[in-house]
Amino acid sequence: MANEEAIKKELEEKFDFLKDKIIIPRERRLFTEPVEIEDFLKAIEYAASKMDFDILTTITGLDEGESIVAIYHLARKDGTMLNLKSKTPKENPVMKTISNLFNGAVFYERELVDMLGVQMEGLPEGKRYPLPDDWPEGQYPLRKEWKREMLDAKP
Amino acid sequence: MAVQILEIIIFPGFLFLTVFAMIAEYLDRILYARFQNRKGPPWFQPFADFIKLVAKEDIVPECANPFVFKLMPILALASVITASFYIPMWDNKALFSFEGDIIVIVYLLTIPTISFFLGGWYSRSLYATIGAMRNLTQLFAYEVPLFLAILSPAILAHTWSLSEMTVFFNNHLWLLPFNIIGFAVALIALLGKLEKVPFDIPEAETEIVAGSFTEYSGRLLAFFRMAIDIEMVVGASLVAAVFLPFGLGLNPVLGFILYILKVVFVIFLLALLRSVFARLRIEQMMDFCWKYLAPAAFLQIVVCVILKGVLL
Amino acid sequence: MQRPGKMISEVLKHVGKTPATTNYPFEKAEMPEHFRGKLQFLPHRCKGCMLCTKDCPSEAIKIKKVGDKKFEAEIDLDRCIYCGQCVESCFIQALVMTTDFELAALNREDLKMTINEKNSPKPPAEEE
Amino acid sequence: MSKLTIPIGPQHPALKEPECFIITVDGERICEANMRLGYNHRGIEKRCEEITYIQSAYLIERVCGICSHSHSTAFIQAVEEIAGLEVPKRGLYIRTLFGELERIHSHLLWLGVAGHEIGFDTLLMYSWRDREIVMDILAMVSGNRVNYGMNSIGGVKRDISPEQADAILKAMDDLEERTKYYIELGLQETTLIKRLSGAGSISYEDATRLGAVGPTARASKVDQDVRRDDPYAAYAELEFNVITDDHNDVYGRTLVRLGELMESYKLVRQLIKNMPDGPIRKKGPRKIPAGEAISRYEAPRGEDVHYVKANGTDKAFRVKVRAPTLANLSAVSKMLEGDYLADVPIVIAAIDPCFSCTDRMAVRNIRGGATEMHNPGSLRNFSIDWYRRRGIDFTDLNKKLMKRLERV
Repeated sequence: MANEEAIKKELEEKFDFLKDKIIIPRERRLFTEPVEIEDFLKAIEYAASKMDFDILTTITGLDEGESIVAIYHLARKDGTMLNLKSKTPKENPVMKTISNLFNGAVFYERELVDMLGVQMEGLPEGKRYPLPDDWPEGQYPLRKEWKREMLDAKP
Repeated sequence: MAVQILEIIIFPGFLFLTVFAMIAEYLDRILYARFQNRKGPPWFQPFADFIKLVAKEDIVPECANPFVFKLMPILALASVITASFYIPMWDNKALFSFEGDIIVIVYLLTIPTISFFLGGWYSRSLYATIGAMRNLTQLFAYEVPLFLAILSPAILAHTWSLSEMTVFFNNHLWLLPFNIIGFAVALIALLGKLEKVPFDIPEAETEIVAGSFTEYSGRLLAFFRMAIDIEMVVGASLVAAVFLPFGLGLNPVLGFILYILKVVFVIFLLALLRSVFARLRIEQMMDFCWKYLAPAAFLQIVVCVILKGVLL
Repeated sequence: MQRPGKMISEVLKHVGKTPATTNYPFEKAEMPEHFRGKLQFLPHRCKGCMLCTKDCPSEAIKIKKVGDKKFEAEIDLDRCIYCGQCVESCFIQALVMTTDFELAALNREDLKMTINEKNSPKPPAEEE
Repeated sequence: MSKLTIPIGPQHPALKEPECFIITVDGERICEANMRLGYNHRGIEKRCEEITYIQSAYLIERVCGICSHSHSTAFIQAVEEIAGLEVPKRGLYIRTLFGELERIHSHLLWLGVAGHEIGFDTLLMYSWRDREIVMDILAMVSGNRVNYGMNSIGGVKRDISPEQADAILKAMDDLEERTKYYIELGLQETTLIKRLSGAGSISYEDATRLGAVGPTARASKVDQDVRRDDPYAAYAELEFNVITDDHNDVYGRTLVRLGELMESYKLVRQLIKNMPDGPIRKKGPRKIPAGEAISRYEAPRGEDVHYVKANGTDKAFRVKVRAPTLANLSAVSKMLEGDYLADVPIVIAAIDPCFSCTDRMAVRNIRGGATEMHNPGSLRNFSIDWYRRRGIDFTDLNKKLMKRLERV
């Protein structure tokens, strides 16, 4: 676990906002608590460029009630996974793209846009993914209040 | 006159060719299946396919040119059947023959490809257009080697009539082995003409659906398929007549059996070749035809010219 | 070393061999012993615990009480995904899977089975 | 000739599943490749929030037919991690064994599909025939050819008897011999090499930048394999090599997959030989305590990632599936640029795409369409009418057919 402790220490020293917010549930896994988007961007850039976390496995979007949380699962060649979380208020969810850091992130970010209604700033133009083109506006299926019946309701 | 019309329509003309073409298709398919360790279709499969297609509705795409679209399958069918009349099958003499009929046969056998091209081009579908382009590109690649390969025995026999050529080779059977390169070239070019693997580029189903035939359905498609089947038989007969002309003119029954065996042998070779190769890309096909096939055909001509000069 | 037609010998070898494919609807296929096919319900064993209904991922099985300690099962074969979870959940083996797999039907209604004591096979004598 | 825009999909013979690639070609060269994904929505992630863990395991297994064991293992590993369940050794070994058998059948399937895409149908028939050997093994042990249903929370459901183990070992010998032949074929057959080399080239830098995974990445010299880097199940105790190749193209991917087949045979033999005795499962709880876990699994197509968040009930709070194909798709547009149109099918096939995995996501569409519904009976009547209007009467024939059907 020394390796994971070292990562934790390095991140905590570098970023004040991550203090005591990093959990190590088991070998090769690190989870952080959700942080604000500006702080998060600094952390992910540092992790990607300085700490060799250069594989973005995926982005998971979560509806946590008050806020929308996105978990960025970063992986390193030695198998260690760093799961950085960012959060944004649910009323006005705005996030910034990280496709400049990870070119493969575009699909995962489009998923957040379609499924959770996040506004992704700086996302390159393109076809939507994964919902169909005639999907009713303002319906975001992965939000907790969304039910299947809402699809049938007349707008 | 009446006998000739009967010959054209029934035997050895249209009707015989149609039935034989279906049997040839079955043979081709069952051999292909056996090479792949499969059971293969039952004997009536080609007939069933044909009847099914004929019973189906013809659909002409809205933006296609209906006249050309409908004409092309018939043109293809007509030209291959016409070509068969000039090929001596089990006799020294073809149904019709004159000095220069080799050229006519080769050109008549080109018409199906042209009609595939026109049919595909005028159906105005994306896949069909690309298939049509490929049809034409491919035509330029295999036609020259095929023609050269058939030309060299003609040079050796000093005649432009296929019937006379077979007579000549029957009298000089020992000359046949010298045409072996030409035989190989003609066989490979025939694969290209019949659009079979590795040269099924114009109708590569995983790339462009069905190429020129994408928009064809029902009767029109049935005619196209029939044309390809007959083309296979006629092509095999041509190769048999030029490169394996032995045993003609001895006895009609023996000749007929020999003819069937020869065609089956050529079909066997075609099926074998198509089961061991992957489909080439169009530019690889061009490369292959011009870099290897055409020079090989030229070599055959050189061999023939030298033979003619030294031995005859 | 590259050479074209590498497969010729292999291909020619196969001409005489028996084909690997079979003429399926005419030659029946044999399923392995523990195949997960059509469900069979044994009403005389059922105690009505409803665990199968609860665990079924596709809501394909319903157990109804039809009398005193008597149960009948309604199985929807077109909903069933043949996962075997109900057999797993049933701790008294009132559900078993058979090797029957030819279940195609022209009508959806034909795929609904109701199994009770009347139409189920007689319980084997060695039971209980 | 001007530029043409060709849609490959949503329905196209080259694609076994609906997905749309929009290819712009200039003659035969590709200038641009775009894609539209999402035709395969079934709402699995949302559905998993509505059903119990036991039911979810089966739903997750059906994310994809080919790599069903991969998905269910990845999901169940995450759940077990949250619940803190210690799976018995034998259970882990059987789980791993199935993972490897699945890899074998998936790679043989891929070989056949690749053969078909380049018009080499004989290769398709042979490799699929040989694949039946491993399918029979899977059916014998698990009771089905796909969707094995082997995993359950806390272990596996079915044990392997000594006779079955012998049958597996024998099958491995047969398969190894066949695979050696395919490797020889891949190294020697000219048309195969001509078609595969140079197609879908992607450099090491691009592969890492775009996040390619699995054999696609490994054919570009990216040395990554979750089985070694982040060992799960029994992999930490097994010996195997990670196959990489530096061809960077489809040919390299073929060689990598064939090499992995050989490694898999080795692994299966080790697993059977070292399989410990003991129980195969531990009873798992129905309610999973709150927590979150991420589980990685090296599926045949690449790294499969499942994230599960539990909230203490018997239903998951959130399940996230990242199938390997989604990671590889970004690389596909890059690969296609500058290639020939003829290479599109094989380049797409070379990542071994599984679009149903990719599009598993969130919504079950329950809106009924306004189209006419036909059942087989009314469809038959419709066709009889259609022909009668054209002067062909099939009524008698149809009656005969119906009689025959009834008799059956």
